[in-house]
Amino acid sequence: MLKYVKTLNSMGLKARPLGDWEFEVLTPKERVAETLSYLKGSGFETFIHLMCVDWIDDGEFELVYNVESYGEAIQALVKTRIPREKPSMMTMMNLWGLCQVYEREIHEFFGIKFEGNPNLEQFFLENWMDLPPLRKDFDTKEFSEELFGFKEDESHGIKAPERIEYK
Amino acid sequence: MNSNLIWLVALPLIGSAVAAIVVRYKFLDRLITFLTFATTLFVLFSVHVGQSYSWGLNFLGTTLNLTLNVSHLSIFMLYISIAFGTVLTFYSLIDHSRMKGFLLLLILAANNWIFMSNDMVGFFFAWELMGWASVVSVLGGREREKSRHAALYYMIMSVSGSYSMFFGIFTLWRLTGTFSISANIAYLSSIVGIHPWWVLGIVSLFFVTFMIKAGIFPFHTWVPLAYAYSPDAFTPFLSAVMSKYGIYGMLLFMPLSLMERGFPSAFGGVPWTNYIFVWIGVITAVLGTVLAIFQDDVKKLFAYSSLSNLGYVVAAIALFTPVGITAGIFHAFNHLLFKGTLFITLLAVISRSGTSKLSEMGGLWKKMPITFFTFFVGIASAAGIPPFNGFGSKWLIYQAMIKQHLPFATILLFLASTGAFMYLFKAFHSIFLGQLSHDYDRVKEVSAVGKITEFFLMFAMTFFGVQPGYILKPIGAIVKSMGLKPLPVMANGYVTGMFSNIYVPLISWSLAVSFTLGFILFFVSAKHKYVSQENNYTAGQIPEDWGLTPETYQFSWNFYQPVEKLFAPFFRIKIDGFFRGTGDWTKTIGSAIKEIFVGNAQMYAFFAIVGLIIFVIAGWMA
Amino acid sequence: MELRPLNVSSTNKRKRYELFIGPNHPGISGNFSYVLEMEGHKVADVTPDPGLLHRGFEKLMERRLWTQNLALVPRICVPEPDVNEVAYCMAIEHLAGIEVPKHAQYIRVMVLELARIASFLFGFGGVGGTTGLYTAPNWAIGDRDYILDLFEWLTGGRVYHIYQYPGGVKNDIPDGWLEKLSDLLDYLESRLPEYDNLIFRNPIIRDRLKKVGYLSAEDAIENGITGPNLRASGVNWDIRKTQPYLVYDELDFEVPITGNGDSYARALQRRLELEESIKILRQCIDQIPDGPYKVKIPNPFEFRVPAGSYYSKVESSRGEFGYYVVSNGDVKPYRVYIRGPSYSSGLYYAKKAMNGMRIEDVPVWIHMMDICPPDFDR
Amino acid sequence: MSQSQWSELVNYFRGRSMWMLHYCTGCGAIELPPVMTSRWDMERFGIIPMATPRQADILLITGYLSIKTLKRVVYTYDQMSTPKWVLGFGSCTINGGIYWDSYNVIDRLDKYIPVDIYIAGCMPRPEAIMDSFIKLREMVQKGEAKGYEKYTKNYEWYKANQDHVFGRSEPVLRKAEEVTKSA
Amino acid sequence: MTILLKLIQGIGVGALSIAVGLLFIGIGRKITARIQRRYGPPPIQNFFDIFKLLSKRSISHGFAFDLGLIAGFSALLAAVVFLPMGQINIFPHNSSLIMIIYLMTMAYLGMAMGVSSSGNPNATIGIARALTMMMGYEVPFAAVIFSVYIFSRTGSLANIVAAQSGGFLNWNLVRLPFGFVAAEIALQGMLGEKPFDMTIAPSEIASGPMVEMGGKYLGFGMLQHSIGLFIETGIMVDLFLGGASNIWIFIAKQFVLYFAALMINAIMPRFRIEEGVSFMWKFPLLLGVVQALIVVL
Repeated sequence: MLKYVKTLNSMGLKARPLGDWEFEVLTPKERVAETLSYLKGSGFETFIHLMCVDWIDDGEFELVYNVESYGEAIQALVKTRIPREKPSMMTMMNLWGLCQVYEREIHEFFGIKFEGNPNLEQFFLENWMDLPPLRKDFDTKEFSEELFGFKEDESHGIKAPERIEYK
Repeated sequence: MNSNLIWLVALPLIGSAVAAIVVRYKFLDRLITFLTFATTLFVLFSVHVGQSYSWGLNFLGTTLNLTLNVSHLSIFMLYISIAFGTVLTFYSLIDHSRMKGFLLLLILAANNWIFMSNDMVGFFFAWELMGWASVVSVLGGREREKSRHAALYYMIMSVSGSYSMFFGIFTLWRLTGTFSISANIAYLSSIVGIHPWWVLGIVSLFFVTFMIKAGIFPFHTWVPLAYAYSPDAFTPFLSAVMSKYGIYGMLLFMPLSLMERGFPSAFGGVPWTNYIFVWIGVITAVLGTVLAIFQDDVKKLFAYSSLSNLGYVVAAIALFTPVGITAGIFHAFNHLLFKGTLFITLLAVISRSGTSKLSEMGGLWKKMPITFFTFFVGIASAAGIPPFNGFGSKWLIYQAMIKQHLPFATILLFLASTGAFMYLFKAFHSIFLGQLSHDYDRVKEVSAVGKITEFFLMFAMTFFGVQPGYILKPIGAIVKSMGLKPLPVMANGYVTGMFSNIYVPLISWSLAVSFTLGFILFFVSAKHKYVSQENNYTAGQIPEDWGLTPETYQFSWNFYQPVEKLFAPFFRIKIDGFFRGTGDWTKTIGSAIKEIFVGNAQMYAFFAIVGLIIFVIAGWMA
Repeated sequence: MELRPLNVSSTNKRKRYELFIGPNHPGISGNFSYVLEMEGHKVADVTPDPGLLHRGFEKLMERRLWTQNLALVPRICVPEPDVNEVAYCMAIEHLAGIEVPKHAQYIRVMVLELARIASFLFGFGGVGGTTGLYTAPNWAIGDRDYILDLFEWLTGGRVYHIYQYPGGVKNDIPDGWLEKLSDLLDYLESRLPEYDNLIFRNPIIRDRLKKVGYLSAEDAIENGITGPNLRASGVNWDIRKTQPYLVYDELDFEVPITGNGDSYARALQRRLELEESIKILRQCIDQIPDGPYKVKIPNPFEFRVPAGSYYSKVESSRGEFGYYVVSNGDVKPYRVYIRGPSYSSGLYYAKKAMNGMRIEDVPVWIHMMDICPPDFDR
Repeated sequence: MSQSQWSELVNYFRGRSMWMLHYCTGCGAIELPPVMTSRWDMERFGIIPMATPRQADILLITGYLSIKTLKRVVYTYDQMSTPKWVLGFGSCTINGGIYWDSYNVIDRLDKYIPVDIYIAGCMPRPEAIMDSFIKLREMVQKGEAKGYEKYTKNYEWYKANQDHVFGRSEPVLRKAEEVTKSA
Repeated sequence: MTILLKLIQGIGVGALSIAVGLLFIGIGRKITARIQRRYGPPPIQNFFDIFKLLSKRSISHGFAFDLGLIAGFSALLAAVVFLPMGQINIFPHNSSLIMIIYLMTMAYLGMAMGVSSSGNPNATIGIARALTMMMGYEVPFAAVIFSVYIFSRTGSLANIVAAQSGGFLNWNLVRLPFGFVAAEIALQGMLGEKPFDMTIAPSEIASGPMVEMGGKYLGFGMLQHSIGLFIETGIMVDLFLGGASNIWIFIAKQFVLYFAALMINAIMPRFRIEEGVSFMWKFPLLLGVVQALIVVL
């Protein structure tokens, strides 16, 4: 594992081990494809997942590509940050076809556009018109109350339960 | 006194001439055709068995006696063919396909002549007339290019059949010096004990012709093409009536029982020549069924179905036992009735939907309910379901086969029969059931004329199913005239075969009672409400979300895909080898004589020359 | 060789129709839907329609305390909920630097392996249900219930246990539980030959399952297939062996590799792994050390996990179950991402695999791939 | 036989033969296999799973309903023929349960379709499910389970609630402009 | 008077066949449940089901849908009166086996017409499979029938029964053992039991033909199934088990056959359709052909 960390560092990327069998690589947006294709070329053939973190205070989205090498039993988390305003990213479908689905999901839940991905239609949700739900500024409780809200209603007579909000 | 026989031939010829003059006025053409058919039928009522008429013809110094003779078989065939023709022409009064009435009348003239002729010259001439008229009729199909190809192929087959028959006639004439059919058959049966192979050879020449006309394996290849691409209004006649000429010819030679005396028996007391012929019938039946199962063009599907049914007929008559002959002729009649009906309803369906592809139709029953029920009765008959007419003959055929202890042939026929169920239901489902496409929103039921015809045909199929005695009686006379003992049949349909008895009306009564009970139970049960076809089980998904239309919720393409694998060897031989081979062969020949074909006179000249060469060779050999 | 009937013309307008497998369909595993575009009896195109079970777990977890989420996570994969709890706790423990006592680790292994057996028995039911051998699910699910009884004794819940806790487990093994477990393992072992006779030696099952949905090793790696399905394709990869967590490195077990890559291999793979799980459980019963079953963690309202991120994963009965946990040092997780093993196979690979498949093989494929919709719907 | 006696007889048979729809809407479905199979065997009571809504009498809502599923459940419920009954499984159908604040899970089932019996718990144990079947049978035999009649009577109210959830045409929260901005 | 008597007899036989068929299925459910280690429903559960179905409201897709299902039920009702069962033999001179088989075929055609007029592809696939399977099992069954015909020199069931009178050794089961095995396998296909139940494979095509059937339509389907069960096992009893001297023995013999089918049903998964057909055309057909050869030679 250390050898990959070293190589990636020498490529000018920030890499460090996270645990016994995983390490992270921080790359700028432009170098993600390069990093991933390097990793794929050196045995990281399985694409595990692509996920997104909404760092709302920094005004950035963090994309995490997780790839795994079965040969050496190590896992690499390639992380990149993109600005939160009009977020867009290039697709990695040419490396792993699997990315198509993950990118579609992230587009749905975070509103990030993936250039080159042919199908970014709604996938898990239906008829969704609000903010992408997994963004930090989307308030699910408010949404739920607005849409499904317990208006106490006499015909049924069931009172809404007390709700406790933890700080 | 016997001039009515002449009128049977002359009337259609006159009608044909008149129709040819007014061929531009479609309705007039159709009307004259119908009237001629009706008049001919009327004339036929005055004809009775035993009438004959002959006149001498001086030809190249020799006198040719042209003889017309009415036998039991003739009159039966005449009745069923002319009656069906009348119904068909009545139905097609309002039809819009490119069928020409005068051609149909020419065929009618030939038809009557063939069934009555007792001399080979007349027979041959009528045969040729029928052949050429039908070839030209096939030309008028919906798809011009394809129907031209089909007509060409049919013509080649038909002409080769004619040569074969011509060769046979010539040989017989050289041997006996007479053209009389009865005299020649008597001669043949007198020498069959001495020269069995000779007789077999001569008879084979005739049988090739008949097999081609009836579309029996291995001469079945023209059938699907000609049926599928002929004018929709002509196909019913082609399938119902014209395929029976071959059967008639075979029956003509069957009474010889020449094989029985000349050749040893195979299994079950059947002479081995007949045994082979039984198997040819069985193969035809199975082949037709298997190929029909996988068709997407509905006319082709029913063309193969005709093939299969004629296979049944041939297998039955080849047994040459009373049950066999009865069953064979009965099935020929039933086939005429139900296949004619099916093609007539197809005529309605195709002219309204504009396609003959099964996968493009569907759900038409709501638009054409009467046609739907006619078709339903038709396929029920074709599948041999009591109380409709196909049941009796199929049942008799099984009896006949088992009686001769031919279990394997019977098993294969049974396979063909269950296979028939498959393709019949496929056609039924794909045309009438399933989802109704929005393309057919404007489709209307047939006109009043059509409705009358359809009701009549439904009635006929049910009537002859419930009361088969009315048709088994004349068949009994035919069987008797062939020198066999007819089956004990009562007019009300009590049939006794060797193996089991059957009282057909009883089945109908039982069905009537049980249907009444079924309806009572249905209506005393809780209420139902009618919903549209869009409201359908879609596993919980909402159809609109997925853009579901009737077209994309209708399954009729590759209906029997899984069993294709089972019949793969069958296809590999039949399709890849023989069929494609013949297809290519036709194409090459076709392109070669396309020019000749365009100019009719040249074509005749060409074939006349070829014929002459064969004539000379034949004469030299004899 | 593709056999074509006589008169197939390419101009045919209407060859295709739609068929819906799910959500309300006996052939689908859970609330999920494949919309098949069919040509005859064959599938020409597939559109998966997920999200019917989408509950927004990842959003909800951001709103709850670290330990409150323990009630939420098991609901992500219903047939085998414990992997969620363990993976989630492992991520927290790694970030917070908590060392779990050996005793607790053994308990975790036992829970995991029991859950795995339960899940495999459920899978036998899948084999039977899709092929019409209804005796198999009746037997297998009946036997699975004995395991659920043990779970109930141990954790208080039949299906959702909510038993793991950062730093250990919620309570210790009750007296007599291990003996009962040992009896159960004997019973299960005695049942295995009957399952073999009923399912795996059945010639029709073999015909139905063999050559259905063949998946080569390369394709499996490329398409992110994990777990028993990957091993059924011949790749020797089991997280318990290659990247051992808990105490798997102290236990002696084999990882069977069937390697034919078809549905039968996948079924057989599960059957063989079931035996290994029984072996692991036996060793756990023998080797389990005494000691505390948990280390104390602070009051949940004050429990703050240091900032950082970690991807923890567990080998579930379907494959790699991963939790990517991001903390910003608060009492609540900043972001939790759940990687379900069915994601790649159910949503992406299905499109490739089902192409050209016959309709009767579709449910077989779905159940042999063990596609569990809640784990990708989340 | 008088009208009421007849309907009593009918109700008796209906109670003895209730077919459920094979539709796993949520995680409660995991307890259905044990109920169906050898340990609890609901076929004892004449309850068997059926494949399509046309054939079924009972619709089991096995747990939470996402918006997407609700739409399909309503469609399925409409396809079922009367008499039909709905069983709500678990706390999720009662008040949203553990998903009370989720953006995609409805909070109360009986706003959208009538529920004849709720089963409490998360998830309800098989015994509870069996008990609910017996309760339902008793209700049916007494002629008390009339949820479907309530539905037809108050169809407008139900329809409005349903459309409010899955027929919406504009964003629920007033942040729509941000959606357009970010897209 | 005779007609009225026959009519009453016929209706009685129809009711009997329904009752026996439903009871068989009910007992079958119980037995299957026991094999599956379950308690199982009461044996009369099917009567509850039928009653409920007939009293439940339903939807229809038009008149063809109604007619098809009525035809499916009624044609079998019409066929059952021709079946000789013990001393009950309403039309002793009219029991041609082929006629009964073709009458049953009408029921299948009616059923097929009804369900495919609903326009659901699941139903249509089911029908396509049913017809294909029919081709599969009818061929070996035909082989057996024709062997029996030739062997007994009669095609009437009543006469076939009469030919077997005089003790166990005269039964066709003993005399035509290969034929019996072939017919037994074909019977499994006819009854639609596993491994030949691909027509209604629920997990593949959501119960196939029954997809759109609810309420009384499903009730008619069940009635049809129960009469069909009665006729098919009855034909087998007449063909091979020497008929019976009275109706109770007849029913007992039928149940023995149904029980064997159930046992196979409980431990077998279903074939793919073409595998089912090719199985039918291999083993049973071979046996049937061997039997026919033995009989003919």
